Amino acid sequence: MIGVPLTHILFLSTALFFIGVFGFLTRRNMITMLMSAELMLNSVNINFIAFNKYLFGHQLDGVFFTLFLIAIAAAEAAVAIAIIINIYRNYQSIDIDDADTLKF
Amino acid sequence: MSASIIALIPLVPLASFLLLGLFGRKYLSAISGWIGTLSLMFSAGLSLVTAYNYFFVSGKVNGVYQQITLAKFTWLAFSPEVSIDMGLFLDPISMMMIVIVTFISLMVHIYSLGYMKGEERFATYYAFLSLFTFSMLGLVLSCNIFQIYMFWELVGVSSYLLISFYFDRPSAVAASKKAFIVTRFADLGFLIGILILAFGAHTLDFKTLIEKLTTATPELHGMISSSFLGLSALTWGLLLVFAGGAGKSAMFPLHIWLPDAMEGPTPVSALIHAATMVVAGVYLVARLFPVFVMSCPGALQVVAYVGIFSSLFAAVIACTQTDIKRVLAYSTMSQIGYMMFALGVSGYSGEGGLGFTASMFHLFTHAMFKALLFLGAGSVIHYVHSNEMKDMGGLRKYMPVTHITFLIACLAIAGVPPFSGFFSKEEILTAAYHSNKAIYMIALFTAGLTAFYMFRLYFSIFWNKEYHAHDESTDAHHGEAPWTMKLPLLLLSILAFAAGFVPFGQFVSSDGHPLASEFHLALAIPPVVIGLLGIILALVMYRGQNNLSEKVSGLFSYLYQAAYRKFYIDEIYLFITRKVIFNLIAVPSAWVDKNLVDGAVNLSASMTGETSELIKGWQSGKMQQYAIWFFAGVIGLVIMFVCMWY
Amino acid sequence: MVLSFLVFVPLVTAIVILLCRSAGQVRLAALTGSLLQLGLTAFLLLAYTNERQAGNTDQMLFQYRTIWFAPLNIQYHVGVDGISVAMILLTAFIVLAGVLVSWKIENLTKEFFFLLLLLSAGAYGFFISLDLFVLFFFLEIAVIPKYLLIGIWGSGRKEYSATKLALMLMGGSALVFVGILGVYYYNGSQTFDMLELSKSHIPVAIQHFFFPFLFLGFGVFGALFPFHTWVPDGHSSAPTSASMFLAGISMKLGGYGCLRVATYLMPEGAHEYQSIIILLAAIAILYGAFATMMQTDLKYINAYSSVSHCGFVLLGIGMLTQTAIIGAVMQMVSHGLMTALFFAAIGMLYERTHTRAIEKMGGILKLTPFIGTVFFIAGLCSLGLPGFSGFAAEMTVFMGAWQNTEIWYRIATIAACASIVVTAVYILRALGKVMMGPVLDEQHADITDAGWNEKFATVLLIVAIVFIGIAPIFLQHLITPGAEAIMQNVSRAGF
Amino acid sequence: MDLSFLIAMKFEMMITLIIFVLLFLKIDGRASNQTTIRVAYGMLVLNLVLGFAGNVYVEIFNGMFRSTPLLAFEKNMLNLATLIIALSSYEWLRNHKHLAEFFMLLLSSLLGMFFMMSSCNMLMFYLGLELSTIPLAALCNFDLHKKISSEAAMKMILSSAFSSAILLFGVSLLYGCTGTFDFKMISALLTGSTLQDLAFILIFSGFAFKLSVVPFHLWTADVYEGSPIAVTAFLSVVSKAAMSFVFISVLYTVFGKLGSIWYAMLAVSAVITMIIGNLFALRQSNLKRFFAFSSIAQVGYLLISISSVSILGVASVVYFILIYIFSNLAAFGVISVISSLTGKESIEDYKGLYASNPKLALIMAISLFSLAGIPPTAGFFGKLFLLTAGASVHNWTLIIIASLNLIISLYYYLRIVRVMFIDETNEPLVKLNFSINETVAFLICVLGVLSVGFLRGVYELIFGLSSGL
Repeated sequence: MIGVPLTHILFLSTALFFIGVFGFLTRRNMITMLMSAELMLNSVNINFIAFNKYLFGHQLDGVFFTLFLIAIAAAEAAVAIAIIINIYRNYQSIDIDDADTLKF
Repeated sequence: MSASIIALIPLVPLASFLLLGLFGRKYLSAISGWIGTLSLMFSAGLSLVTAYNYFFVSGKVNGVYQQITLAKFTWLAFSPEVSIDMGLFLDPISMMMIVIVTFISLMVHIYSLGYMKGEERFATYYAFLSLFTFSMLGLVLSCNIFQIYMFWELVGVSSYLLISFYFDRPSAVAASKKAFIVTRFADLGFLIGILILAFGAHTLDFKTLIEKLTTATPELHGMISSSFLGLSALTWGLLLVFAGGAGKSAMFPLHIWLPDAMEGPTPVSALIHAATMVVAGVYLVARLFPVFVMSCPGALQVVAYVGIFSSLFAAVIACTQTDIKRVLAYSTMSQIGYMMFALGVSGYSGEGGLGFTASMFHLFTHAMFKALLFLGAGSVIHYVHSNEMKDMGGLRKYMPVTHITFLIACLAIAGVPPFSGFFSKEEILTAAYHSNKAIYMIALFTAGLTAFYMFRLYFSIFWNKEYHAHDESTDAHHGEAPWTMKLPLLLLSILAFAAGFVPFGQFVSSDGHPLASEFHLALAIPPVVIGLLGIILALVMYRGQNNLSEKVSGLFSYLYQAAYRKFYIDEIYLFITRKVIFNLIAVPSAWVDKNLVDGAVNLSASMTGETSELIKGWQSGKMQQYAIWFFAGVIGLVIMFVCMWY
Repeated sequence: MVLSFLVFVPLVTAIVILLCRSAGQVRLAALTGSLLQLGLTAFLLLAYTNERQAGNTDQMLFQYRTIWFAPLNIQYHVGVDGISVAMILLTAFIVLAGVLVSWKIENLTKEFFFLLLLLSAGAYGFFISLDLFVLFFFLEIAVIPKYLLIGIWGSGRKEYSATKLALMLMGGSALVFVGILGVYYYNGSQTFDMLELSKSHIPVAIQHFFFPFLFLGFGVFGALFPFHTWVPDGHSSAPTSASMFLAGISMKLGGYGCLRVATYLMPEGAHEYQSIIILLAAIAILYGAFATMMQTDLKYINAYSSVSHCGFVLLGIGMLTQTAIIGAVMQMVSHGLMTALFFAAIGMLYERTHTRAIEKMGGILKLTPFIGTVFFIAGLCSLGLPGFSGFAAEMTVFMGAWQNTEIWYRIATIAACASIVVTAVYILRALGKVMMGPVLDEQHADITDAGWNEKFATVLLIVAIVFIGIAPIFLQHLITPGAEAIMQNVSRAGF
Repeated sequence: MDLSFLIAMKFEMMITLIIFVLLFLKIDGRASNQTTIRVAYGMLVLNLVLGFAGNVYVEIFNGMFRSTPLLAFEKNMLNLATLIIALSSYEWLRNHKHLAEFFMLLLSSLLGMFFMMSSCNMLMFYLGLELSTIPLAALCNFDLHKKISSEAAMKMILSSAFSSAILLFGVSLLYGCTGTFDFKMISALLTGSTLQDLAFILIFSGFAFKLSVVPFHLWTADVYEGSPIAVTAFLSVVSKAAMSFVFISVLYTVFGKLGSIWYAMLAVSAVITMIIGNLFALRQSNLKRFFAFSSIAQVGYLLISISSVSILGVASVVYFILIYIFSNLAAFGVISVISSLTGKESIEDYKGLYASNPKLALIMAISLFSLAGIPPTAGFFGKLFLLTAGASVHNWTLIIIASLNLIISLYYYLRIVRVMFIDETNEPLVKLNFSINETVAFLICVLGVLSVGFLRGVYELIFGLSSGL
C-alpha cells in the first residue's frame, strides 16, 4: 500500500489524544468533556490499528482490542450520560463548575 | 566489751524514736516523756561504762590508745575497695563524744519534762529528741567517712524538725528551712570532698584512709600530684570536707542559720545548737586531723584562720544582741571558733599536739557550761515568757537556783579559775601562743569580749532594774521552775565547775599517746586578767540602771550598728539567693521551659494545622482542576524519569 | 515460674472487671487482681533468688520462647534478670497502691480500673520481653490507656495534656521502631532476639547512625531533656493513680529501654554519644530542679522534680560504669516508689482541699497528721535523706559517675550533686508552705484524715522506700548480675 | 473438553450466578425486599464458604486468565468484605426501592475486579477494570435525589474515563513496542527503551488514579463523601484492595525489568501520599471524607511496602489489607448504622457517643486504634510489617518519614476517640438499636481486628501463598 508511513498516523493519533486532553481540561460542558474523553479513546484506537497494521500484520490483537474498546466506550458513555442527566435534574445545569458542592 | 552491747547505745534511742513516733501521739502521750528519758538514762549509763572500759581497761595497748572498729558490715559496695561500711569506731574522741552526747541529752530530756509540759505534740517532741540523739551517736561512732555523712544528714534533718517544732510560727518555719538549706549547701561540699578523697585514696574507711594519706603511698602521691585549678586534689578534698564541717559548726560565712535556729524550743537549742551538733564540724576535722596536719598543712591553716575570725566576729556581734538566746548562740559560734583554730594551730604528737587536746578539752567543757547556760536561759524564758533583755532584770530574787547556776556557767565561760573554762581556754591559748602570735593576740582579745558580753547578759537578766511582771496572770501561778528543770541545772553546774580538773591530756591526744599537760603560769595570767577586765566593764555598765551602755554604743555608733545588724551578712545572702540565683537561674529556666521547650512542641503542632489549612484550596471541588492535577502528575513523573535517566 | 502469668493475670483481671455488674464488684476484682500481682512478683523474687543461690548463672532466667511470626523471625521470648525483677516488683507495688488510692472513683469506675490494669499488663510485658518486637508491642500498648485515663478522669487542661502526652510518646516509639528496624536488618542474622543481638556484632557505623534513634526514642519516655515537656502537663492533669503510674512506671520504661536496648545492644554508639547524654542528663537534673522552684502547683512541683530525678537515671546510664548503671536502676526503683507516694499524698490532699496551689494551703500537718507525715516522708525521701531509698540510689549514681575519671564528666557529676541543694530548697518550700505555718483556709479546718485504703496504699509504699533506704545492699545484689552483663558488652566495645 | 475452567473461574461464576438469581427475582417482582436481601446474604455466605475449596494454580484461555492460591485467597478476602458491607448496610437497604439493583451493580463491580485480578493479558485486564469501574459510578449515584450523590458519580465517571484513556494510551504504546498483550511476553520483550518507559509511566498513572495516590487522588474525597455509605465502604476497601493486588502483580510480573524506575516513583509518591493524606485528614469534619483521606494516607504505607520488591512486601500488603478490611469496615459499619438511623455524618455529632451508645463507640474506637496501628489491635502488626518490609531495602529516609507520619495520623484518630469518649454534649445521640445483621458484621470485624495479630498461622499462610505469586 502506498506510503502513508506509520509516523504520520502516530502524529495524528497523538494530536487527537492531546486535543482530547485539552478539551477535557478546558470545556465547561460535561457532555463536551465526555466527548473529549471519547476522543482520547479514539486516538488510542487509531494507535492500536496502526501498530497492528504496520508492525504486527500477522496477528489481530490490536484490532480486537479496538473492538472491545469501542464497546466499552459506548457503555461508559451510556452510564456517564445517565449520570449527567441526573446532574441536570439536581443542578439544573451541566456546567462542570456548578457541580462543586463537595470540596476541601 | 562486746560490740552488740555498745551498739545498744545508739539503738536504744532509735527504738524509743520508733515507739514514740509510731504510737506516741495516740497511745502514750502521757508517758512518752518518761519513755524517752529512761531510754536515754540507759544509753547514758551504757556509754559511761563503755568509756570507762575503753579508757581504763581495754583501750590502751602499751601506752597508746587504739582505734577499734567493731560490728562492721557492708551497707553498699561500689567497688572491691570502695564500700560504705557501717560500724562502731572506738577511739578517745568518740568515747568522749558519746559521753557528752548521752549525758547532755539526758539532761535535756529531764529538763524538757518540765519545760515542755502540756505541749500538744509532747510525744512527737520526745520522738525527735531521741531521733537526734540516735543520729548524733551514730555520727560520732562512725567508722566510715560515708557513714558519718549519712548521720550528718540525719542530725541535720532532726535539727530541722526540732527547730520547726512550733510549726505554726512562720518565723520558726523560715528558720528551720534556712538551717537545713545552709547546712545542706555545706554538705554538698562535704559530699564532693568525700568523692574526691574516696576515689583518690580508694577507700571510704577512716582507718585505711588516714593510713593511706599519712604514709607515703601511691594514692597519697597521686592525690598530691594531680592538681585542679592550682590546688592539689588532696587540698580540694580536705577543704571541701572542712566546708561541710564549717556549715554544721556555723563557721563564718556559713553561720547565718545558727542565730535563727534559736526559734526552736530552748532545751533543743541547748542540746543541738550548743553542746552537740554544732561541734560535729570540729569533730570531723579532728577525725581527719592526721591527714590535715601531716599531708596538707595548707588546709589546716585555712581551718585556723576561719576559726579565729569566726570567734572574733561572733564575739563582737554577741556584745550587741538583746535577745538572750541569740547572745548565747553567737557565743557558741565564738567558742566553736576557738576549738577550730585550736585544731588549726596544733601539730601532731607530743607537745605540738597540745592544740588538738586543748580543742577537744574545750569541746568537753564548753558542752557542759553552754548547755547549762541555755537551760538556765530556758528557765528564765519559761518564767518571763520573753527572750528580750529589756523584759528582764533583777530576777535573782525570784529564781535563786537559776541565778547561781547561771553565774557559775558565766564564770566558766569567762575563763575565771578554777572553773572549767579556764583550763581549756588556757591550753588553747598556750597552743596558739606557741604556733602563731597573731592568732594568740586575737584569741586573747576575744576572751575579753566573751567575758564582757556574758556578764552583760548575766547582769541584765538578774540585776539591773527591778523585775516587773508584764502580766501577773502568767507567772503568778508557778514559782521558779519544777524540780525536773532545776535538777539538770544543778548537775550541769557541778560539772561546769569540776570538768576542768579532768586530766584530759591523759586520755585524748592527737596520736593516742597520753599528753602530760603542764601548767604555764605566765601564759595563764593574761587571759584571766583580760577576762576579769571584761567582767568589771560589764559590771560597771550593766550592774545598775544607767545609760553608760547607750553612751558607749553611741561612741562606736557605726561599729555598733553594723554589729547589731550582724554585719549585714543575712542581707547579702538574701541578695544572692533572691536576686541572683532566683531571678537569674530559676525564673529563666521556668520561662524557657514554658515558652521555648513547650513552645517548640506546640509550634510544631500548630504548624501542621496551618499547613493543612493552607493547602486545603487544592481540593477545590472543581472536577477539571483535578484533571489538570492528574495531568500535571503524569508530566511530573515524566520529568522525574527524565531527570533520573538523562 | 511462668513469666507470662505476669501479663495474663492483669489481663484476666481486666476482663473480669469488664464483666462486673456493680462498682463494688469492680473495686473488689481490681484489688484482688493487684494483690495477686504482688503475690506473683513476690514469688518471682523468691524463685529468682533461689535460682541464683542454686548457682544458676544464666543471664536470663525462666526463659520461654515460642515462634510468633516465623517469616520475620519474631518470637515471643521472655525472661528476667535482676534488673527486670526489680522493675517488676516496682510495678506491682505501684499498681496495688494506685488501685487503693483510686478506690473512690465514681465516674465510669469499671473503665477506669480496666484501663489501669491494661497499663500494668503492658508494663509487665515490657519488662519481661527479650524480643525487641514484643518489647515494642508492650511499649505501645501503654500509650492509649494513658491518653484515656488523663482525658476522661483528668483535671485542668486535660485534653491538651492527654493529646500532648500521647503524641510525644508516639513520636518516641516511632523513633524506637526505626532504631529496632536498624538493629534488625544490620545484625547479620535478621533477628529481634536481644540475647542473640547482644552477641552478634553490629557494625560501628550502623550503631553510630541508629543509637540516637533508640536512645532518644526511649529518652522521650524517660523525660530526657528537651523531650520532657509531656511530663509536667501529663502528670498534673492526670488523676492520682494515673500520675502515680506515669511517673512511677512509664518513665521507667524509658530508662529501662535506654539501658537494656540502646546501651546494651549498641555499646559503641553509647560510647560515641556518651558526652551528649551526660550533658543532657546534667542539664535535665539542674534545670528541672530550678524549674521546680518556680512552680506553685503541687503536681507540677512533683512532675518537674521527676524530670530532675530521672536525669540521674540517664546520667548513670551515660557514665557507662557498672556502679553508675546499678545506681541508675536503683534510682529508677527508688524514684518510682517515691514519686508514687508523693502523688498519692497530693491526690489525697486534693480530694480534701480541692486545690493544689501551695499558697492556698497551710498548716495541713495540724489538721491531718497522717497525710502530713506522708508528705514529709515523701519530701524528705525526694531530697535524698539517708534512711530513705532516694539517698542510696543517688549516692550510688554519684559514686559510679565519679568512677568515670574524665574530668568533664566529673564536673557534670558535681553539677548533678549540686541539685541536692536545690531539691532541698523546693521541697522545703513546698512542705513549709503547705504543711506548716498557720491554717490559711478555714474551710480546710474540717477535712478528714486518710481513709483505710489510702493508709494501706501509702504505708505499702513507705515500707518499700524505707526498706531500700535502710538495706540497699539487697537491691544492689539483685541488680548487679544484670548490670555486669551489660557492662561486659560495654567494655567489650569501648575502653 | 477440560473442565479446569470450572475450578479456575469458580469465584467469577459464583458471582455471576448470584447476579442472575437476583435479576430473576427482580424481574419476577413478587419477592419482597426481605426475601431478596435474605437470598443475597445467603448466597454471599455460600460464595464465601465455597471460596475456600480447591484453590490450585490453573491457567485457561491460553494464558489470558489464571488462578493461583494467592489470588483465590485475595478474592475470598474481597468476598468477605462484600459480605460484611452487605450485612452492615442492612438498615439503609431494608426499605430501599432498588435493593436488587444495588446488589447486582455491587457484585458486577466485584466480578470485574476478580477478572482484573486474574488477568494475564492487557485486554482481559482492561475489561475487568472497566467492568469494576462503571457499575461503581452508577452506584455512587444510587441516591438519585441527592445532589452530592450525583455530583460524586459525575466526578467518578468522568475522571475515571480520563484516567483510563491515559492508561490505554500507555497500553497502546506498549503494544506498539512489544506487539502483544500477554503479560509474560511483554515482560520478556521489555528492553527499557524510552517509549516503553513512557508507556509504563502512563499505565502507572492509571493505577495511581485508582489507588488514589497523590496527586492523582483528588477525586477520592469528593466521591467518598457523596456516595452512599455502603458504596464508600466498597470503594475504600474492596476496590482499593483489588487495585493494589493487581498493581503488585503487574509491577512485579510485567514491569519487573523497569524496577529501577518505578522504585523511585513509588518512594516519592509514597512520601507525598502519606503527608498529604494526613494533612488533609487533620481538618475534616465529615466522617466519610475523613476516612477518604485516612485511606489515602494508608495507601502511602502500602506503597512503601510494595516498593521493596520481595515476597515479604507482597505478604505484608496482603496481610495489611486483610486487617484493613476488618478495621475499616467496622468503622464504616458504625457510620452507616448511625447515618441511616439518624442521618448524622459529621464528627461533631458523635459527641458523647460512648455515653449513649457504648457498643458503637467501642467498635469505632477499636477500629480507629487498628487504623492508627496501636497494639493490641491487628493494625499494629499490619502497619509495622509494611514498614519492616519497606526497610528491607534500607531506604531509611522513607522509613523515618513514614514513622513520623504515624504521629500525625494518631492525632486525628485520637480526635474522634476524644469526641466519642471525652467531650460532653447537651444533645447526644439517642440510644440506637440495630438488627442482627449489623451485629454479625460488627462481630466479624471486631474478632478479626482483635485476633488476627495473635493467630500466628495467618501471616505464615499468607507468606506461603505469596511466595507463589
